[in-house]
Order: sequence, then structure tokens, then C-alpha cells
Amino acid sequence: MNASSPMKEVGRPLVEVRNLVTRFDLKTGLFGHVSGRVHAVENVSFDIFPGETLALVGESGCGKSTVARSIMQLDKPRSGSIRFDGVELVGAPRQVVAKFRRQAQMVFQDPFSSLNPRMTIEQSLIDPMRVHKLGSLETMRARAAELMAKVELAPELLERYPHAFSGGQRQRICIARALALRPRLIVADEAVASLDVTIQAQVINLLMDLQRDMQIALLFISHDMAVVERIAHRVAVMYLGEIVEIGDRRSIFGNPQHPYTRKLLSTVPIADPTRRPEGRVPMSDEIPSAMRAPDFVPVELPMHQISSTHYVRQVAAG
Amino acid sequence: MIPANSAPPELPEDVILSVEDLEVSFAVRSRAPFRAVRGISFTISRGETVALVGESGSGKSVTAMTIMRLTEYDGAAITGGRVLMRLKDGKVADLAKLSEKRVEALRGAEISIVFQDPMSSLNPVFTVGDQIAEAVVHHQGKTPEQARQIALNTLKLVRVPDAERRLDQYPHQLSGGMRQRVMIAIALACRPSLMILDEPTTALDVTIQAQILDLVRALQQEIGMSVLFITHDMGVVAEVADRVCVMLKGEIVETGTVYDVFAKPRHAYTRALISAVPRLGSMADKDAPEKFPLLVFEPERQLAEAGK
Amino acid sequence: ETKNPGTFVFMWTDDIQSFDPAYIANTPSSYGALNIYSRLLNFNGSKISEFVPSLSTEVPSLENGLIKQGDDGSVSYTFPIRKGVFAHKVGVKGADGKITWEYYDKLTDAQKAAIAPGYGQITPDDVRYSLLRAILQGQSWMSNAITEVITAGKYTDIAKWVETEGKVKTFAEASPETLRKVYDQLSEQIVVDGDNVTLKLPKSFPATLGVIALPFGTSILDKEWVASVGGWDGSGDNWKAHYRPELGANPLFAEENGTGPFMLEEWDRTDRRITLKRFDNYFQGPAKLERVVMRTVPEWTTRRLQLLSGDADFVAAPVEFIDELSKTEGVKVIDGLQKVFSRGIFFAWPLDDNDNPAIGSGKLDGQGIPPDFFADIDVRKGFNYAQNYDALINQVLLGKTVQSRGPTVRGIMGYRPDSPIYSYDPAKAEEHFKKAFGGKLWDVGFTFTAYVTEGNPQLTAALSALQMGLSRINPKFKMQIQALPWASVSDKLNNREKPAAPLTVMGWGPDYSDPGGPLGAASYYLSPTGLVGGMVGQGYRDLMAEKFKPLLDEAWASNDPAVREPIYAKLQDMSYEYATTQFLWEDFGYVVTRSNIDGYVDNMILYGAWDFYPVTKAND
Amino acid sequence: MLTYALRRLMMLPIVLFALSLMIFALQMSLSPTQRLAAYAPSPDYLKGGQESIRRMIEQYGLNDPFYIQYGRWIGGVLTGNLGWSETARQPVSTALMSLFPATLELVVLAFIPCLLLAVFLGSRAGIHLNRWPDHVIRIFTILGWSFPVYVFGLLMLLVFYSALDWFPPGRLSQWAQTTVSSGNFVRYTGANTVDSILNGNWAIFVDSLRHLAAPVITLTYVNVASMTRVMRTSMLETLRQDYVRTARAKGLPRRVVELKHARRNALLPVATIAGMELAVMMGGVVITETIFDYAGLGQFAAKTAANLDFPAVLGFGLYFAVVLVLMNLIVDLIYPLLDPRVKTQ
Amino acid sequence: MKFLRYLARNPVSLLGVVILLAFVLIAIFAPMLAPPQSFQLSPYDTPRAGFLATPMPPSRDALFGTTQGQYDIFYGVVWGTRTAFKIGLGVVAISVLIGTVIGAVAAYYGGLVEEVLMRIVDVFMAVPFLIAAMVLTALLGKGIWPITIALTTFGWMSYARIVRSEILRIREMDYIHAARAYGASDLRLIVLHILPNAMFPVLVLATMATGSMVLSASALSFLGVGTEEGYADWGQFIAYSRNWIVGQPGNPFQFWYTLAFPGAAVFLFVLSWNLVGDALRDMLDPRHSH
Ligand SMILES: Nc1ncnc2c1ncn2[C@@H]1O[C@H](COP(=O)(O)OP(=O)(O)OP(=O)(O)O)[C@@H](O)[C@H]1O
Ligand SMILES: Nc1ncnc2c1ncn2[C@@H]1O[C@H](COP(=O)(O)OP(=O)(O)OP(=O)(O)O)[C@@H](O)[C@H]1O
Ligand SMILES: [Mg+2]
Ligand SMILES: [Mg+2]
Ligand code: NI
Repeated sequence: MNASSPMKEVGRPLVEVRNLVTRFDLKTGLFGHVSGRVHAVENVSFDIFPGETLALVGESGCGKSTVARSIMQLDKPRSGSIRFDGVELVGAPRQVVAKFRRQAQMVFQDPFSSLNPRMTIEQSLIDPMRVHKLGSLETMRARAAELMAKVELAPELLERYPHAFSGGQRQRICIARALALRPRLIVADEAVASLDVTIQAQVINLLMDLQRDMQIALLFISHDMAVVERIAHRVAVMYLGEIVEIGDRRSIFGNPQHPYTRKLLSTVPIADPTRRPEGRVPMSDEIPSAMRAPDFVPVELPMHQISSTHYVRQVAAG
Repeated sequence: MIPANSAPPELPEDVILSVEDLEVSFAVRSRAPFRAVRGISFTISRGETVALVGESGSGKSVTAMTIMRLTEYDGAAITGGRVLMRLKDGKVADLAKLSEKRVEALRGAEISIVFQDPMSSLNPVFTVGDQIAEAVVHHQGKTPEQARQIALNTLKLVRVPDAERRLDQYPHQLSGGMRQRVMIAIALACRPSLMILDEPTTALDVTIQAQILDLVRALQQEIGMSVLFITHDMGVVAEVADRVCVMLKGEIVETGTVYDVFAKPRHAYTRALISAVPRLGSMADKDAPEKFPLLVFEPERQLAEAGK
Repeated sequence: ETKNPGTFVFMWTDDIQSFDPAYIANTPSSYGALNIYSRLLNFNGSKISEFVPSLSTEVPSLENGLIKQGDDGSVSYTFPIRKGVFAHKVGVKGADGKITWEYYDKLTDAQKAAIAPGYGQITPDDVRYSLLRAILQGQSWMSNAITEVITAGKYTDIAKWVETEGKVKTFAEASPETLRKVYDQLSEQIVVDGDNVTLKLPKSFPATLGVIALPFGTSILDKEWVASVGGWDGSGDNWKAHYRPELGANPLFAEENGTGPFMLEEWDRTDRRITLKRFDNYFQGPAKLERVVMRTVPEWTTRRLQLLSGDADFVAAPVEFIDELSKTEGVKVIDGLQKVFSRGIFFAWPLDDNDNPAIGSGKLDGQGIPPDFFADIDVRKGFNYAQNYDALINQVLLGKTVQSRGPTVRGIMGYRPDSPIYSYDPAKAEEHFKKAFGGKLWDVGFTFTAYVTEGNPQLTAALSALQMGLSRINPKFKMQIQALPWASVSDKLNNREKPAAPLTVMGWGPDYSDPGGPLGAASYYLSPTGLVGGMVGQGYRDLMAEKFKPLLDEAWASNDPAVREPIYAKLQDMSYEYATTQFLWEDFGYVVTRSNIDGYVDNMILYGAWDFYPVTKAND
Repeated sequence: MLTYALRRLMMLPIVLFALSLMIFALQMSLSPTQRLAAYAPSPDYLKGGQESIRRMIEQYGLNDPFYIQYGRWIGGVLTGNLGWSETARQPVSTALMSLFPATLELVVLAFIPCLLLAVFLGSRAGIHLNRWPDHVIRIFTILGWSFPVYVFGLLMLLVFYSALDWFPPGRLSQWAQTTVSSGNFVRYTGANTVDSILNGNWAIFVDSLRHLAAPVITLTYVNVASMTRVMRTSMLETLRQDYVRTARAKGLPRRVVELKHARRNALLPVATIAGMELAVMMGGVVITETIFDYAGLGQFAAKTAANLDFPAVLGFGLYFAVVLVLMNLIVDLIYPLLDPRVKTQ
Repeated sequence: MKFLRYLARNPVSLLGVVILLAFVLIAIFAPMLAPPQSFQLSPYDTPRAGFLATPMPPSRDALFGTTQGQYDIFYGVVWGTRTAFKIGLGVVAISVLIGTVIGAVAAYYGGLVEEVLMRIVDVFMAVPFLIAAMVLTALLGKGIWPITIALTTFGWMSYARIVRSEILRIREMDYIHAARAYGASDLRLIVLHILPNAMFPVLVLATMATGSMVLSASALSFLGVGTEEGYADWGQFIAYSRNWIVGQPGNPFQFWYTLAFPGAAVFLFVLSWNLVGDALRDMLDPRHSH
């Protein structure tokens, strides 16, 4: 419970992301002419250490999921490097990726579309093991039951189909599936956003227990600053595809530097009626879009170091 | 239809809505009807904001929709209780027993609702202006021109920038936050005395959510209507509510002022709920992440799940 | 009341191919030529060997001296041409000297006086031109019949003539000189001589007058008009350009300028409707009907209901409805009309044994038949005894016709009502089958497929009856039936070394009343170069060449019916004896009209085509 | 949207080319003798004997290799000549052009009531899901599509022509036909209803409607089923939508909610298939036209197919592809009017 | 289990299943219900009581009467059940197979492959179904094989489209991403995760289409390119009735039996498949809760 931040002890990061760029072309017209481009991820760099939780926060559409998918090799980055355990993944041969996929797993936001509706829970849990040929059917079954216990679900439920479960239960099953291969990295993409607070708290506690037990590195994507404050060792704030501020949790929450980080913090409703904000003037500004003209060249603003673990990007003029 | 022989229901002067022992069931073929709301009671006073909280599926939306008499379209029936409402003309009506025709006249005019998902709650093929003005034309018998003017004013009221232009736009041309404002404008257009907001911010971005909450608060001060605010986010409750009703499995397990409920939750479920709420700043002096100090509310929970 | 008084609404399922008489060759198409054009001679009512004058003022005969026989065996036919016959449209010379074509019916007297000589006026030269044109166009076998008449059977068509004359492989290679030479030879045989036109034949051709009276290439055109619409102008140097014209490029395809009782008012090919209008100045007096509308209506129920409601005056009807219709009020049925058409099942041998699904294994092992299966006369006889002729005639044809006795049918020379015919006789069939292939056939049985053109329930029934007969004689006798589109049936029979179809149901009829000659019934069936012979294989042709051809030649060489008749009768008997074909029945005709329609004349050799001239529609 | 439509239009030549190759290949799978049947459509034509058959094959170049025949045909097509149809006794293009107005008239007249009825019945059934209007409509539509068209057509004839003499077959009565054929009647379009109006001849207008009624009813009935189904499903879908709930919450009367808010949106999927449906109807009038003796494309196409009249089959195939694409194009262009969401995308 | 529970609650669907089962039984027991005679070349050749064209009313010899050409209607209806199943299931099964493969390949490979395949689909869509089927049967000859080939050749496209769009939709579901993330191979993704989910709308469509194939075959029979003369096929029997639907004046329904029996068979067949299809759709609808 009292483990201090692991980065000081472990030398090498498990995941090293450097200058990751992912853009999506929007094609229109007769010959698929590129009429615009979504700069979903621009020049993003960060590390994740074993046993550490890095939280990635930001508004909807700012590119959090794209970062996650790029790490998971589900999206092809335009440029940049992603190393896992020192091995480069971008452009890596299939075997390397396959090996990586045994060690990294992802949990998705929507518990309703994350499970194959035509597979029983047991089949869903066993499938990853089958893919990697981990033992006989009996051992895999035993492991599935074990996993169910781990996420506090009764093993009898294994024969059920997903539609028989509530969202929270499904999310726990997804976590169980992610654990099936004993991963070293879990990417949780808004994995608790759709859950009730009580269940959300349970799931977060569960994740933290698992992380502690198995020294899992966790990339925790969220837009809920209050949740992030509880779970994260370090926090990266994304805005329009870029990381605008990154640092250890206490620096970010205690000493936010970037105006966007501050805004994000100020909008969190405080669950205490005695601390109601007074006299806030209703705003009506909207979130800008990351869509750009095809010939747009992004200007890269420098990052400034605030402390040994805290960096902030310079604010664009105007 | 109001039974002719019963005496007209009465309400205390400052109460605008009183739900008494309301029971709602869904007919499920070949099985016993599912009781989604099991005899709940609460009141809302003039100008007051009541928050209805509870876990997903506890019956919050069903309660709200039943007050609007919309659940019957989903196959539900009011199996007991009353929903008394003080109308603008001072009379008191039992919404649970009104005829379809009379309910139609009340909906939108006396009592209105804003739904959770602004993306799907607006009709994609009609302009924003039409959708706001429609209810005005219908309830107040205004001409289309007058209604348009009212729609414009309402849009301005909900702080939609560039309201004239927006009036002729279609929902898909607006952002999520803007659409939720339009939904609020629709609900406000006829100046109802009670507005129900069913999780109006859950589908929105964090920064937008704050804007909407600010707006609701400001509007309530400006127009002075009562609000029934449904949410499962205790942070939101803390920000907007005067009083809180906590729902669990179709029943209200606790009612009280927002201060009392947060400070001294009495019911075990409320305590569990409040303990699970992440509070910004609560970790300010901690080095490492910490788990939630969970209070287990139902020891038989796992059993129940296993047997489901 | 009578619907559409004066208009005869004629609903059929057929179609006219072209209005150019030299182009057409089938019965439906002949309706146009028959009613719009005139010929030198007409058939005398329903008689098929008697003629009456038309554009020729006399019917040539030996007696009146218009037929002359030369010492070298040559024969000449002379036709005195009627004077003062005008076509539907005539060329009127305007003040500017230009000639415009106007409807004769609409001319004022002044205009009549200004008719340019020969323009729309029928002259002996027009007659010669029309015959030459039909021959040189070389398109239809009915026009080629004129070539055969003129060459007395030496050449079947003009192409053959040119190829022989120019010693080239194909017509296309022929030099202009050759073409000119053929033209010159031809024009020496069709000569204008004052008001007469004379045909000079190198040899006797007994069916000459029959061909002249047919409503095809012998229909008379006006040369000036044809030239004016872009057709052949009669010159001997450019006729190749008009040889075998593309249907649509033919200027006479949808236009006419005949001398017949009706004019083509409209041919709406989209609506499949032809409207004929009365020609008031027809040289034998105007017709009774003002208009004839011919519609193609494929669906029987639709036709029937239109007949019943009076919207149609004539409908083509399936046989099975004629009894019922004859009892219907307002409807008149004339049935039992004789036809020269007979139906048969053709045996073919030797069969194509190359990838031919019809003969199964291709061996005598029960799973197929050997390619020369029908070469065995016992097989053919067995098949002929296995057919239930009576059932077919009584049930399919409602007893309204008779069993066919061979190639020659009632009304044609050589037909004898007492000649031998096959009947359903399982015992005899068994006897023959047991003899066939040394008895092996009976033990192992056979399997093969017989073909029929689809959409013809009567012919299918004929195969079905045969199939039943065979399988009841010996369950190992399996004849499958397959209905195919006409194209595929044709493919199994034509343009190939050996036929692929073991058995085919079809039928043919002669095109003139004489059984001999290239288009006669006997030749169609029994000549090695005949129509049937061309389709059913070398084995059949060899049989014909050996046994039948000498007799055919002998009969054709004579002009004396007393000599010819016994020979044709003998051929008829021989076709029974050799079981050349399974002759089924003679087709019969019937017409279904409203009861106020009168004046229909059935002529067998015209295949019952309607001559609308004598037809009347009474008003009730 | 427009570019998308144009893109579709640009695909057309490729589709047409592939289609023509496909049909041509089918044709070439036949022997020359079989293909000759297009020129010699019945046994009569073979009376000339084997010699004549060979000459005809030569005349029409049926022995030439594939590429020469295809080249000949495509060369013609590029100069606007689709070849000669022996079935129609006309050039294929003329036949298609002259038959098109008749079929278009019939199909459009049937399509409009079909669409309206489908929208009406489909929304009714959707609104009253699982109650008697829904059951009645379902039975009605299933009846419609499980009855062979010709059975329905013949029964129509029995009732409306034979018994009542209201709706005769054909396109015009004889007297009307005589008027139309006379030079005084200008045939602007070839569609009798339109032409009679343009000529100001009401008697003929009424007559042509009388003749159109039975095939129109038949076509409507057999085609309304599938569209009603789509409408019903789509109505069920929209009735579940949140905006319908919003409309109710506004206090709008039931009729307004169902007929304005729900039905308007439920129309969208119907609109997307409508163009296709119309085109399919234009290809599927074969039987209706045969039964009602209505000289149009369907009857013609069926006859050419049965006769293996390949120039016409090819022409008809190309025509149909063009109609299909045009219909879809029209739908694409109309769609933004119905659904504002696509306009700006 | 689920199915039975659904049926118990939906008498109309139950009716559909019962009718369908009845047809299955008739098909199975056809040799007992209408025993073929020893000299018949094939049991599908309907025996005929002579060659008279005019139909004969029901009698002891022919329970349902005889149709045009004296073919026994009872025999034709009984054995026609087998034909209906053969054509319906045959056409639909092959179409679904072709459509699924093409749709799946198109969706999976995308890019040029997809473009080409979908253009091929367009080409086939651009062929008027009935006419194309006619040409093909005219080429291949009559019989149920040619019919099956013709109906499939021009009938697989809708399945390809559905499969493709379903796959494109399902491909974006998180469980596919999850499976890819744990390293499932492409084949495994398609076969185990995508196709089973994509096939259900296809199944519903196929069920509905099965019934209507008999109708398409009947249209071909009407146009003269259906089954062989006398082949026990409802479509052909209905086509035989075409001249007899309108009876004589004064007795318009004289030959009712020629249409009524085969017509009822087709109607019930189509109806039952439709009801079963409706039921399947309801059951597979994710919104349907129980
Ligand atoms: N496949 C794609 N094609 C085109 N644009 C895409 C694609 N995937 C994502 N985008 C765009 O890239 C941007 C970043 O998307 P991403 O899903 O990473 O955002 P996010 O931060 O995860 O948002 P959310 O909180 O809503 O999940 C968005 O504008 C999105 O529309
Ligand atoms: N149309 C319906 N048919 C059957 N049951 C329903 C229907 N709508 C709601 N229910 C049930 O009624 C109960 C209450 O649902 P309700 O929507 O009121 O929950 P809620 O408290 O609003 O939850 P959430 O926070 O997820 O919106 C749930 O168990 C739900 O399954
Ligand atoms: Mg995301
Ligand atoms: Mg709710
Ligand atoms: Ni279920």
C-alpha cells in the first residue's frame, strides 16, 4: 500500500514512446483526393515504468485512444518510435509483434462492445490462451476460473453469454481477459468511465491490487481528474494531439502550469456541497478540432522543465 | 380521467410536485411484471432543486419518465400511487390519472424534461428553430413568427452564441454542448414550472459539463423554476442540489438536504456511495496512489450475482 | 353492339418479319404480301392446284397455248399482263417536272392525268423486274424457289449459280464480270415481249404455276417506286449491292407500294400492331373491310377475354379450347380444316458420338445407345409400334384430324387413304425389339434423350406417349425427354457432321401442291438432299439415296400425273416399310372468330393464311 | 454528395464494359448455329436447307473469333448502334427508346401508389406493432409476395375486364388507337397519358388510364410488400429513437409525433432503396406486361431472352444498368433534401 | 431452448414453424403419400392420366384433380415439396456461400480488391434478375439444376453486400480490437469472431428468401424456362393453371383446383419461411430482452 513511486528503483522503462505522430487522412472526391487530415497524435513522447501507472487525460477527441491503439499496434503511426522492453515495435516483424502481444493487453471503454456476443465468457477468456497455445484445455479452463475469482465473479458464470451481465461485470470480465496472458502492460482506455461510482471504485481498486501483485505497468486513460488523482503515479495531459503537460501526480495537481490543465482541474465538480464554487460565469466556448488542411505543417512548441519530473509545453501565442 | 366523485387533491402552498407511493411496473410476457419503481414518495418545492441519485438501473429515469407519463410508451404501467402537481392556474392535478389528451397539454408546458444524450435526442431532419418553436405553437397557440421569436429568445437565454444563425441550423451542425443547450431551450420554451434533467451532462466533455451545470444554476435563479436533477455523479449533486433523494432498486432509501446527506449519510448504501466518490484534492498530501476506502454495502451481493 | 365496325381486329401470336415479299419466307410474314401485293395468278379459293387470273389476265396452260414445250425439253410460260393496274402510290409529275409519290385513292382527276408513265403503273417490265429482284436478292428460300423454277432445279439459289459460273468458293469472291454474266443469262430466261412476260425454263418444272401463285417473291412490285426509295433499279451491274440485304437496311422492309386490296397504314413494331387500310382502287374492286388491325398478343387468356368482349374479331387459340369456344355465344369456330403439314419423330443415324450427352454411354449397355442405334430397322419399327397414335389424336388433337400416312398428306398427289400405317402394338414392338442388335437390346435396354422445342405441349405429349409406350414394353427402355429452346434443338441437328439428337419431334409441310421438286413434301422427307435428310445424318441419306432417290427422280422427270401418282404412292408405302420416320398426325386448322365475321377462305398451301379481301364483318 | 454521385456516374462505363463482356461471353458460349436462331427464330427458316444455314452463319459473321465479334459490336455501340434485334424487327436502340416511354409510364404510375401505400401501411404497422392493424398488414403483404404475379394478374383480368369491363388489356382501345395513329395526334413522348394531355384529348387520356389501371394495380400490389416491410422496420426503429421521446415530452399530440417526427425519419431508408426498387420494377414488369398485353420493355426483354436474341439482350442489359445508375443518382441527389445531415458531409 | 420459449409466446411464429415442419414431413414421406409407379423414369415425373389438355376435377383417382395435360395435382404437390426445398435451400445455400466469401474478402482486404469485387457486385446487380435468369436457363436447358444455377448466379449479391457491411461494422467493435491485441491471427478473427456475428442478418435474409425462390422458379416456369414438362414442381403446376384460372363464361372458377392446390402450397411455404424469418429476426435482435 505504501510503495513509493517505482521509477526511482527500476532503471529502464518498460514502454518508451518517442515523437509518436499519427494522422488520419480524410479522403473525398472522385479519386480519393486528401481533403483534410486529422492530426490525432502529434509528436508525443513518454515512458512507462514497470509497476507504474501513467494517466493520460484530456478532452474527448484529443487523441488519447489513438496513442493507446498505436502502442497496442492497432493503428499504424506515421512516424516515431515505440519500444517495449527495449525492442522497437514500429515496423517490427510479425514475430516481434506477436511476442509483444503476449505481454501487453488493452481494456476498452465500452463494456457492451468489448465482448463477443456469440461466445461464452469462458470462450472469451480462453481464446487469448488458445491463440498463444498456453497448455491443455483443462489447464486453460482452470485458469479461466482462477481469473474469474480474481475479478470477484463466481466461476459458475463462465457458461453465460455476455448479454447476461451488467456493464460493471462485463468490464471486470474484460480485465480478466486482459490478465489471461499475464501481461506486463495494461492499457486501460477509459475503462471505468461508463461505470457507476461504486463499481468504478471497485474496478479501480482491483486494478491497483493486480498492479501491485504483478508489477504491471498501466497506461490509464481517463478524462476524470478525480479518478486520475487516486490511481496515477504520473499524469500526462493531452490537448489537440499533443502532450501539453506531463509530470508526477503531485506536481500536476498541486502545481498545474499549462492553462489547459488548470481549466481541466477547475471544471471537476467537487463532491462536497460546502465547497460549491460561486459566481462562475457560464462559458460557451467549444473544443477546437484537430482537423487540418493536408498541407498544414504543425509548429512545434518547446517543452519547459518545471522540476525533475514535470514538463510543460509553451503556450501558443494568440 | 379524473374520477368524478373524488375530492380534488390538495397540496401545500409551496409544493409544486408531490410523488406519493408511486409504483411502476413493466409488463413482461409470461413472467411476473417487473417492478421498476416500488412505492416512492418525495416532494419538490417552488424554486427548489432536488437531486435523484442512485446506481444505474435503480429506477431514476423511470421515475422521471413516469412523472412525464412517457413510460407507458415503453410498456410500463403506473400500478399505484399519485403524482400531484400544482399547475400554473393554481389547480392541482394527479398526473398519474390524467387522460392522454390532458397529459399532452401539460407536457412541455407545465413540466419538461432534458434527456441524457443530446446527440440522439434532437430530430436530425428538422432545424433547431423548428424544434424549439413547435411546442410553443402547440401549447400557446402562437403564430409561427411569434414562436420563432420566442425560440430565438430562449436560445439566447441558454447562452447559445450567434443565436439567429443557429436557429436555422440542423442538430448535426452543432457540437454536443450546444445541442444540450438546445435541448434545455426546448424544455424552457414554454416556461414550465418544473424541469427534469435526466443525467444532462454524462454524455458531455468535462469542461462542457461544467458549463451546462453553471447554466442550469443561472437559469434557475433567473426564471425561478423547480428542478428535478437526475444523476449518478455525486460531484454534480454536491454542486447543484438543494435536497437529495437516494434511490436503490426502485426505492428511495434516503432523503435529506444535500449537506446532511454528504455529511451524515444514514443508509448503508448512501455511505457506500459516498465513500466511492473520488474527491479532487483528497490525495494532495499522499505520495503514492491509494485505493478507495470502500464500504461493502451488500454482503450477499456475490451470492445474488451467482444466482442471477 | 358491334365494336369497331368496319375494322377487323386480328389477334395472333405471330409476327411479320418484313413487308418485302422477296425477303420473307414464312407463313405469318406472307399475310403482308398476300393482302398488300398482287401476283400474276391467285389460287382458286381453297383449291391448291387450281389458279385464277390476277395480274396475268389468263392462266397459262397447254390448251390455251401459253405453255409451250420445246423440242429440247425446254418449257416456256407466257403471262399476258393486265393493263391499267395502278399501285397504292403513283408518281405524279408536278409543274416543275418533279415526280412526287401520292396515294392513288386521294388523287384528283387532274393529278391522275399527270401520272408519270410507268410510275406506279404496273407494266410487263415491272413483272420481269420483280421476279429478277426476288432471284437476285437471294435471301429467302421462297424466292430461291423462283431460281429453281427458272433453272428447272439446276441451281437452288443465285449464289450457287454465281459460284458455279465464276468457279469461286464463295459468292463474295465473284468478279463483276461473272455477276454480269449471270444476270444476262437470267434475263434471257425472263423476257418481256409486248404485253406479255415469258419464262423460259430449260426443262420441265411441274410446280411452276404453284410457285408463281405463292404470296412471296413472286409478288409484283413497281420498279420505279422501288428505285425511288433506294432499292435496286434493275441494272445488271449493281445488283450485288442488293444481294442479301440487311433486314433493316432494306427499303421495302416497312414500306410498300403494292397493288393488292389493302395498304399498310401503320406498322408499330413497338406495339406489335399492323394496321392495313382498304385500297379503294383495287383492280378487282374494293374490299369489304375498311381496316384490318393485326396485334401480336402472346397471352391466351388475354386474347380469349378480348374475343369474348368483342374487342377482338379473330384470335389464335390453343386446340383445347375450340370445343368450348364453339359453344360460346357470339363466337364462331370453323374447325377440322385440313393442312398439308404433318408431324413426325425423326430418327437420326449415325449420331455424333463426340461428347454427346444425349446418347449416354454411347454403347449398347443400357446406359446409352450406340451412335448407329437407329440404323437397325427393327429398332425403328419397334419405336413405331410403341407409339400410341390413337391416344394422341383423340386426346391431344380432340379427334379432329387423322394419323399421318407418310410424307404425303391428304390432298397431295400420291396420298392413298388405305396405305399401311403403324398403330400401337406392344406385342409387335416387342417382337422387333427382340430382333434388334441380335437380341442384346432387349436384355440390356437403353437410355437416351429425345429433344423437343419448348413451348409446344402437343409435341411434348407425343414424346411423352412414346416414352410411356417404351417403358411399359420393357422397363429398361428409358427415353428421357428434354425440351430445349429452338436454338439448341437446331444446333443438335444443323451445320454439323453428324446430328447430336437421336430423336427429334418436328414437322414439315410442302410449299406447293406437287409432292416432287425441291419444295415438295416427298422431297422434303425422302430426298437425300432434302430438308429432313440434311438433319438426320448420313445413314439416313444413304438409305434415301439408295432406295428412294431413283423413284423421286423418275416421277419428277415426267409431266404426266398418271405416271407420277403411282410412284409417289409407292414412296409413301416405302416410308412405312423402311420406318424412315415416325409419322404422327396431320395438322389441322381451325379459326376462331366473332360470329359476325364471314368470308374466310382456307387454302391449305397458304397454310390457312387470311386473305382479308373477301372477309366481311357484319353489324349486329 | 455531388462528387459522390459523380463518382458513381464515372463508374458507369466500367460497369457497362464488364457487363457487356459478361453477356457477350455468355453469347459466345453458344455455337454459331445456336446464335443463328436470333436471325432464324423458327424452324421455318431452315427450309432453305443446310446450305442456306451455312450462308446465314457466314452472312452474320457468326464464325468469327470472339474479339472480332465483340469488336464489331462495341464499335457499333460507340457510334450509337446497338445492333439489330430480330425480335423487335428494329435496331435495338430504336426498340429500347420506343418501348421505354410505355414501361416508364406504367412503372411510374405504379411506383407512386406503391410508395405512398408502403409508407402508409408500413408506418401504420410500425405504430400498431403486434396489434391487429399490424397483423392485417403483414398478412396482406405476405399474400402479396407469395402470390405469383401472373395469378394475380389473371384474376384482375377476370374481375375487372371479363366481369366488369372496366379495365381492358392493351394500351388503348381501337378507336383511340386510330386517333393516335392518325396524323392529327402528335406523339411527343410516346407515353399515352402525357401525350393525350399535351394534345388536349381527354377521351384518350381517360382511355389510356383505363388500360393502365389493371397492370398498375397488379404491379403495385406485388411490389408494395417489400417496401412496406422496409418501412415498417424503419418505423419501428425510429419510434425507438430518443428524439421521438423528446417530441412526446414536448407535449405534441400523438399524431404529430408519429406522423411528423417518426415517419419523416423512417422515410430515409425507404428513400435509399426507392431508386433501386424503381429500377428493379422496370426490369421486372415482364409478366405484368405479358398478362395485360402491354407492349413494353418487359415483354420485349422476355421475348429476346427466350429467343436468345443477344444483340437485344445486350442492349437491354446496358439500358438497365444505365437506368439503375441514374435512379441511384437521382436518389443521391434527392436524398440531401430529405436528410440534412448528408448535405454538409 | 430459447427458440421454444419464443415460440410459446408467439403463436403466429409457432404457426410458421408448424407449417414448415409439415412440409418437411411431406417431403420425407413423399414416396408413401404418393407412391411413384414402377415404370416412371424418375419419381419427379408426375404421372399423367392421358394427354387431354383440359383439366379434370378431383376424383377418387386424382385426389386434387388433374391439371393441364392430365398431370396429377396431388402427386405434383406432394413431390413438389421436395423440389421446393431443393430449389429454395439449394439456391439460398449456394448464394449465401458465394456472397459470404465475396463479401468477406472484399471487407477484409479493402482497397483495390474491395473496389473490384464491389464493382463485380454492381455488374451483377445491374442485370435484371428475371431476364438474366431466363437467358441462363435458355442456355442451360430446363430442369432444377439450371434453375438453381440461374437463380444463384444473379442472386448472391445482396448477401455479399450485407456480409461486407456487417464485417465493416463488426470490425470496429472493441472485441475485435481486443482479439487482435491479444494476437489472434487474421483467419481466427474472421472465422471465430467476425463471421459468426456477421452471419445472423444473413441468416434472417436467407430464411425469407428461401420461400420466395419457389416463386422466382414459378415465374421462370411461366416464361417457359422452368422445370421439365411434367416435373413435380409447384411453380410449374401453377404455370399450368394459367390458361384455366379464368374459366368459362358463367362458370368462372370451373378449374379452381388447378390453381388452388399448388397455389396454396406455395403460399403456405412462403408464409412459413417468412414467419420463421420474422421470428429469427426478433430473436436475434439485440434489443429484444427476455
Ligand atoms: N480511423 C480514424 N480515421 C479518421 N480519424 C480518426 C480515426 N480515429 C480517430 N480519429 C480522429 O482522431 C482524433 C483523436 O481520436 P481519439 O479516439 O484518439 O480521441 P480520444 O482522445 O480517445 O477521444 P475520446 O475521449 O472521445 O475517446 C479525433 O478527432 C478522431 O475523430
Ligand atoms: N422499456 C423497459 N422495459 C423493461 N424494463 C425497463 C424498461 N426501461 C427500464 N427498465 C428497467 O427499469 C429499471 C430502472 O431503469 P432506469 O432507466 O430508471 O434506471 P436509471 O436509474 O435511470 O439508470 P441509469 O443511471 O443507467 O440511467 C431497470 O432495471 C431497467 O432494466
Ligand atoms: Mg477514446
Ligand atoms: Mg437513466
Ligand atoms: Ni437471449
